[in-house]
Amino acid sequence: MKLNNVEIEDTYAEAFGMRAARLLITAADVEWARTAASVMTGFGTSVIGCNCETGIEGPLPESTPDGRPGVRVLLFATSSKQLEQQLVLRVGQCVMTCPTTACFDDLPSEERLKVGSKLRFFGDGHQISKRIESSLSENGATPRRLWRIPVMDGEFVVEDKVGTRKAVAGGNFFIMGRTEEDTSRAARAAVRAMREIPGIIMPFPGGVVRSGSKIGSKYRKLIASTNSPYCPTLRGQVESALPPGASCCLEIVVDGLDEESIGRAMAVGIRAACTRGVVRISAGNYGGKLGKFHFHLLQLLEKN
Amino acid sequence: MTEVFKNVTCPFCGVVCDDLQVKVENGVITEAKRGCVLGRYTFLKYDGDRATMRIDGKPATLDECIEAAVEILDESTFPLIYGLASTECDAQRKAVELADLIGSTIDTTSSVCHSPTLQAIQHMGDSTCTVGEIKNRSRLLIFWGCNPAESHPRHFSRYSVTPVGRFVPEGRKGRYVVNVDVRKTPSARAADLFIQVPPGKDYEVISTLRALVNGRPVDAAEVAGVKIEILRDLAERMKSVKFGSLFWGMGLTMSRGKHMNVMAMLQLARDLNQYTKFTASPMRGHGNVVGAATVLSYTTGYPFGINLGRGYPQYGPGEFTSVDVLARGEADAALIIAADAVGNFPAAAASHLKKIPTIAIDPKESMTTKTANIVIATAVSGIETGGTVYRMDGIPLPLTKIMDSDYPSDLDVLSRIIAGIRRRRGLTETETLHADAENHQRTSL
Amino acid sequence: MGKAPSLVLITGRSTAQGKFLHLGKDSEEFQEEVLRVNMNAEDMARRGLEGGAEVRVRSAHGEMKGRCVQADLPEGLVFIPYSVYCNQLIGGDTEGSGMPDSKGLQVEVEEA
Amino acid sequence: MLKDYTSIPVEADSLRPDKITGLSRDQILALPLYHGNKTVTVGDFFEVQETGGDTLVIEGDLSKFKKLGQEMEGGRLVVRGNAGMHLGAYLRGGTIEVFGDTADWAGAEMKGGLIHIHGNTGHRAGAVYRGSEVGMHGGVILVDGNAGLEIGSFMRRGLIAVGGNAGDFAGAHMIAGSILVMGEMGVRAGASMRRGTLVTLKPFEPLPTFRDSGAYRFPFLRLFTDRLHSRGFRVPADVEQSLFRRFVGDMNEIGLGEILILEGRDHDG
Amino acid sequence: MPTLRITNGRVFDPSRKLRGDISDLCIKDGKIVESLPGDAPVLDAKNLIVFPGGVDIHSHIAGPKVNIGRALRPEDHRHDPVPRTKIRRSGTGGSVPSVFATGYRYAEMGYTTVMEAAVPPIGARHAHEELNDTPMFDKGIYTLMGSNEFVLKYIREKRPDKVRDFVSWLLRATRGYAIKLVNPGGVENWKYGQDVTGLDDLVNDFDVTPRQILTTMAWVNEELGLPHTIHLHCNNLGVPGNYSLTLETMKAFEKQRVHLTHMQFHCYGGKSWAGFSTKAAEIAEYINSHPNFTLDVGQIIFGDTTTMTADGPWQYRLHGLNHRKWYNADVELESSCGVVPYVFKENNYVNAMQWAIGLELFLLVRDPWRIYLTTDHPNGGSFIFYPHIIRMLMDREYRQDCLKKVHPRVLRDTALQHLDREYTLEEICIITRSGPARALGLRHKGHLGPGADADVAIYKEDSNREAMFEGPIYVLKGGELVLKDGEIVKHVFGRTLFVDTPEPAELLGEIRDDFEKYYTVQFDNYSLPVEALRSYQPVATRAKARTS
Repeated sequence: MKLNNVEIEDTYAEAFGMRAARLLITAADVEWARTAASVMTGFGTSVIGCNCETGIEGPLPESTPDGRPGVRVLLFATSSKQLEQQLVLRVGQCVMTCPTTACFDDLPSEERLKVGSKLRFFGDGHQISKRIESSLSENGATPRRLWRIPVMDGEFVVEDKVGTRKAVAGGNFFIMGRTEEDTSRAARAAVRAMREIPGIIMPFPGGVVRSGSKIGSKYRKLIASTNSPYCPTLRGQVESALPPGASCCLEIVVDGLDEESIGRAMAVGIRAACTRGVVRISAGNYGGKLGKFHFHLLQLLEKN
Repeated sequence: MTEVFKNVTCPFCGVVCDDLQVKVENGVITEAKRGCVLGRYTFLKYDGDRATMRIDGKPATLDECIEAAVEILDESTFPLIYGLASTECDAQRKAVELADLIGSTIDTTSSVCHSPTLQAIQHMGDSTCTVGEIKNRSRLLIFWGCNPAESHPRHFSRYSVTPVGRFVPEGRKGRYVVNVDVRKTPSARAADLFIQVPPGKDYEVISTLRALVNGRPVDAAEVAGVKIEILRDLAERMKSVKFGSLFWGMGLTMSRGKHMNVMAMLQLARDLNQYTKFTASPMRGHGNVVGAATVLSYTTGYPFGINLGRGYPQYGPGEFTSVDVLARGEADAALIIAADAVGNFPAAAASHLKKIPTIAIDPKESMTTKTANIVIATAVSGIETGGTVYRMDGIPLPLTKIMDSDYPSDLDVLSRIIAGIRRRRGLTETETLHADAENHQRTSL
Repeated sequence: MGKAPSLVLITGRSTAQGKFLHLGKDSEEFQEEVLRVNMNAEDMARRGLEGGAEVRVRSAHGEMKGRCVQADLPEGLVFIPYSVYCNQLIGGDTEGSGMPDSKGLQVEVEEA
Repeated sequence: MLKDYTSIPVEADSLRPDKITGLSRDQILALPLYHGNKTVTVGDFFEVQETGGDTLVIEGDLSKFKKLGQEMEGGRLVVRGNAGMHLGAYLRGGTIEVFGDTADWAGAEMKGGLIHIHGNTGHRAGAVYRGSEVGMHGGVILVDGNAGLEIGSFMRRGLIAVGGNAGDFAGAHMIAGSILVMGEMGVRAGASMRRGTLVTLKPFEPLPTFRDSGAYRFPFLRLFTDRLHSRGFRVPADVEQSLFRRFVGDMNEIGLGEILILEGRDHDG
Repeated sequence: MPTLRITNGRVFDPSRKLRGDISDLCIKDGKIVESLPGDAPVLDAKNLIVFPGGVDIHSHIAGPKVNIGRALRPEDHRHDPVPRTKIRRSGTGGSVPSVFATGYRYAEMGYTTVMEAAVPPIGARHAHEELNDTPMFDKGIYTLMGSNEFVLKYIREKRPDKVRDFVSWLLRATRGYAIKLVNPGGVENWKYGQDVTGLDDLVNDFDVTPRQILTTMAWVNEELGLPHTIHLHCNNLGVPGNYSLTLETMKAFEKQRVHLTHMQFHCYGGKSWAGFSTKAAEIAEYINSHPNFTLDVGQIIFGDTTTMTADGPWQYRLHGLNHRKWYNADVELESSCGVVPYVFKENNYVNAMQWAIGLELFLLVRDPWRIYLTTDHPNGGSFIFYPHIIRMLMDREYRQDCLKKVHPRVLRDTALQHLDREYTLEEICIITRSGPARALGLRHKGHLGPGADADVAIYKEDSNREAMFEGPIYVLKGGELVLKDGEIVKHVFGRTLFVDTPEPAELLGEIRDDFEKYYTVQFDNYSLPVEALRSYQPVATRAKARTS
């Protein structure tokens, strides 16, 4: 299939299951909220090295629990335990520390992870708990508890427990272009478009990763190594997967709360990426070994 | 003929002096030695203004009165039994039995006296003692919102201010006396320190004092017009005395805050026990109110404000207390015994009593006997009857029958009413001790 | 001079009230005692009242008539011994406590 | 539908939607009511119009009917008229809505559920009964009108919101929980409170055992106000954007409670 | 009075070695008699177990502190109403039932004699007035004396004879049944907020020691020939590590007979709450080898209760632990009183240990004649749980199941899981009636031989012993059928038992002098005339001939 003269390979992206949490960070202004969120999501590109994958969700929330400007952050990890650890660390170090912020749960779920209930001890006994009774919400949701932890600019309000649920990580596609400039431009366009989709993040720098990986390595200790078939400079040394004329490949990785969001995001991203100078769009397919979620590019484009 | 009775217990106030010497000459009480002015009048004038038996204002016999009372009570749906102050404990026990039998509300004069104290104690407990401990040990006496000089005249001399105690051999000189009130009453004269508090501001002052005792920061320079320094000195004095005592009266229970004022007082005394020994005692008042609370508690589990309509006791201060059930127009019959409800209740409550069939059992005429449908004149409890009375600190004392009387006792009257109701319901003494709730329950209206 | 400020009523026991009770509540002595409306001198002067003057005491709940007596009381305070009369001034609402507001009630006193 | 007015109190703890569901008309008519010292039936006082469903609607002046919905665990009770004492006392779940006033002790010692009183309520809504060490354990009481004394005394958890004024000693001896009063509070609010939050939108002078800790914005209030709005309870807009003076206390206790008093709107932030 | 023959029942009468033997009981004029005419009415007790009526040697059911417990805690009985019936008066239950409810609930377990364990002398009139209105059983009061200032003064003067005469007078004045000592000396010190911690600590202002109080009072008790021994609540109740003082206390008595009450609270090891441990084995061993001691256990029951004791300093300490409401009332010249609500929690280590320690005592003290079933009602829990305790004693498997529900470390830290003993029906009969009656010197109680009071409880055999003992089929009080099939069918009031001690004419003047100086009541108004008792029975002393 060709889209805007770009070949879409008939393949699928292979993704895998992870646990996700979604936070809503508010602040006196959007700048502080965004600052807290960016710091919190820093060094959160890949579970391989960062213990979690995290990023700012593109669309800004229409309303926030405390009525102040806010941003959403999604956080993915391989287990609930790891997720909880990362949440406590990152909220504690990056959100609580940032002026004027508050941190709320934004993922309704039965299963909940302790965040405020661990961070509260920072209050040294002066922390205050506030509970929002379930009977106040029409749907009888579980009661909500917040901690008000005294800090030097007032109070840091943080949700006692945040929801978690099964989610999907590792949705992806490759953009192969003629030149570095063409490819980079296309990738940025894709990311820009994808940021309009709720429920997903692209955890890598600017949403884009250039060091895509394959499973395994010649070095026994490494579980992954550079995706050699897509490295242009290895043409001739390894069997290249790059089409003729392509001298640059960039990957966009998408983590999302569910398959649909990832699919939508990928479709939107692929369409936006099909610009001048792009030769082919493909995806990381590991022969079904990596994960149970398969995103067939052609099907995605048909549906979305 | 002259007869002298020794160690006579005075039934008038909560001090319950039991050392009176009463002389009877030719059938007349001529002397009540050692009694205070109130006590002397209690004995010397006991026979004045006696009530007469009557039904709807017309003279009647005791039997007719009992019969009419039985009819009223038996047919009522929400009867009230109120009073029980100026009578002895056996009559009080009978009154509970009657209330149980007819499914009545039963309440005592405490409800317009120290019921806020009882409610406060139910939340906080109390650190208290019998008055002998105060006499023998207490070196700091703080009288708050009470005026013993006029309401409990011998309290100062028998129990608190002046007596020589085992560990206070110096008597008055060994004690420091503080009076806190909205006005300088005669009690202030007995005090080493008088602190004047504006009306309705006691809570603020007590809780500030408590903060000072506990070494908590207080930012204000004065509280309700009282300088913090005065309170700070008092707090220090309280903490450093070996044994101190707090007393309070209607000044706390009747003014804004009511039971909450007393709760603050109880908290203060409790906290002081972290530093020294401190007691807190209500200046409980008229007649045998403490006996009434005692009897009601051991028979029903609650001290006042009880309803037995469902066949078991339910407690309801503000719900089953007399002023409430009357002012809200709920009671449909009333038996007032040993208290003057019409005279002592707010107009709204008193006027409902005039609307419903009311039985007054009292030795003397009162505002209640004036308007009651049935008046049953009885013997004066503690003068014409014996029995038990409870002192303000819960100590029981025997009453002495000094004079014979043509009048039946409260106990007799209540027993006869109970018997009459049983008879009316076809119950006999031998068959059952107590009436069956089901027998008088109508299934529909 | 505008309207005199509201006074605060305290009802309570007095020795004479407790004493003459035994003579009967209709007795002259008792009646005399419980109809005494004890006031501070300044409060009396402000209202143009002299000792012994017939006064009307009013509250939101009712009124009574009595005789004004000068007493050692703080300004703004009125003291009347317990009886059926002062109870006319007190409301029947105990605010769910059982105890009526027998002390600390706002009243007005004026010449009858 | 109430047929007859009575001045004598009726204990109506059998009128609970969760106990009536599934009963036939005759069974409902035969439920006991306690009228003074007489045991009567629902049929003596009420006509039953419709049965079925988990909503019980009672119409009439029920100001002498006590204990309506007491200990209810679920379902919905609607009172169209005034309700007597102890409405929804010990409530565990479900909803009670009163289109009228209620007498004292509404929702006393309740554990969960919601009571919305569209008129005024008497004293001690959500409060403690004498002797108990804990008042309200949880749940929500909304009063559109005024409330009497001692609302939420000894409260440990839950929310009470009053659209009008509240009497003295609101939240006295509070252990924790939240009380929002849109109108004025009587004196001594928060007396002896340990933890918990009292909020008032009108000027208020706390007891001397509270300390001023400055004026701040409290964005968390929005979490309450939002839900109150959606429940049809009126809260002035943008309260959470306004400055509140925070008093902490009661210093006689552990001093972890707070009284937040609206200082005036400040829109430049 | 009616006669009645109970036939075909399996009779338990340990003093006569009847262990479920089928035997007739003949009842006449409220007493068990040898025989009756053949036409006497018959109660067929076929397949039923016939016990003497239960005897509770230590329970707080009447008097000032009990009534404070009622009035102080409406929340405790609000949800436990006791409705009136054709026969019964109404009341309330909870941890401190009202007087009528107390009577009915004891009768509903087959108890017919209950002793109120601690009454300050000045409150004796009050306690007796309550007991007058407590139906269904015979009763008596123990008079508090451990910190009585007359006793302290006469001990300081080294005049045990005066102590003896004073006690004789005081028992008479209060219509008491036994000498009760509560934290001797410590209660006096509490009057200034202090306590004693050892037998040789000095009591403020009187310069006597707890040891002197103990030994003098034990001597007095024997001199007066009282039917019961001194009834001792040791010093340091409830305190970790108190077992050593308990042992020392026992050693202070050479051969004197002593009843040690609620011993569960006195068997604790460790130096603090953190190091809390059981010393039940040590205490049981000492008791096993010293026949002059009897004890009741004071088993705790999990749940909310109201603690009350004359041990004022302990109650203040308890309030410091749980911060619930605290009521204290010091009694002039005599005693003190503290009331504090308390919840014993299964998952609280100390509470669970206390529970286990009580059971250890039951299982380790070998002679059932010397250990009695109590919960120190309501301190350890309500008396209504006696059937539950009986089941734990009789049914090892059930006991182990209960053990599994408590704090897990108790399994490791006590011997309970290894104690296999199961009480027999006879042993239960002993610890709940025959033993306490014997310890009290009540010769007409606790057995079913001729001359005994016809107080009988008849149960239906049930392998669930709790169900069996909480629902007797018949109860007879003084020969009258008062309970049938679990329902009270007759309301009786029972009698008040007191000891008939002589009036010490010689000392009276001296007592009067001091009395009028320091008491606030008149000497002549203090003593309680027997007419104040609804119905009574004096119990004779074995007084030695004395010159005075």
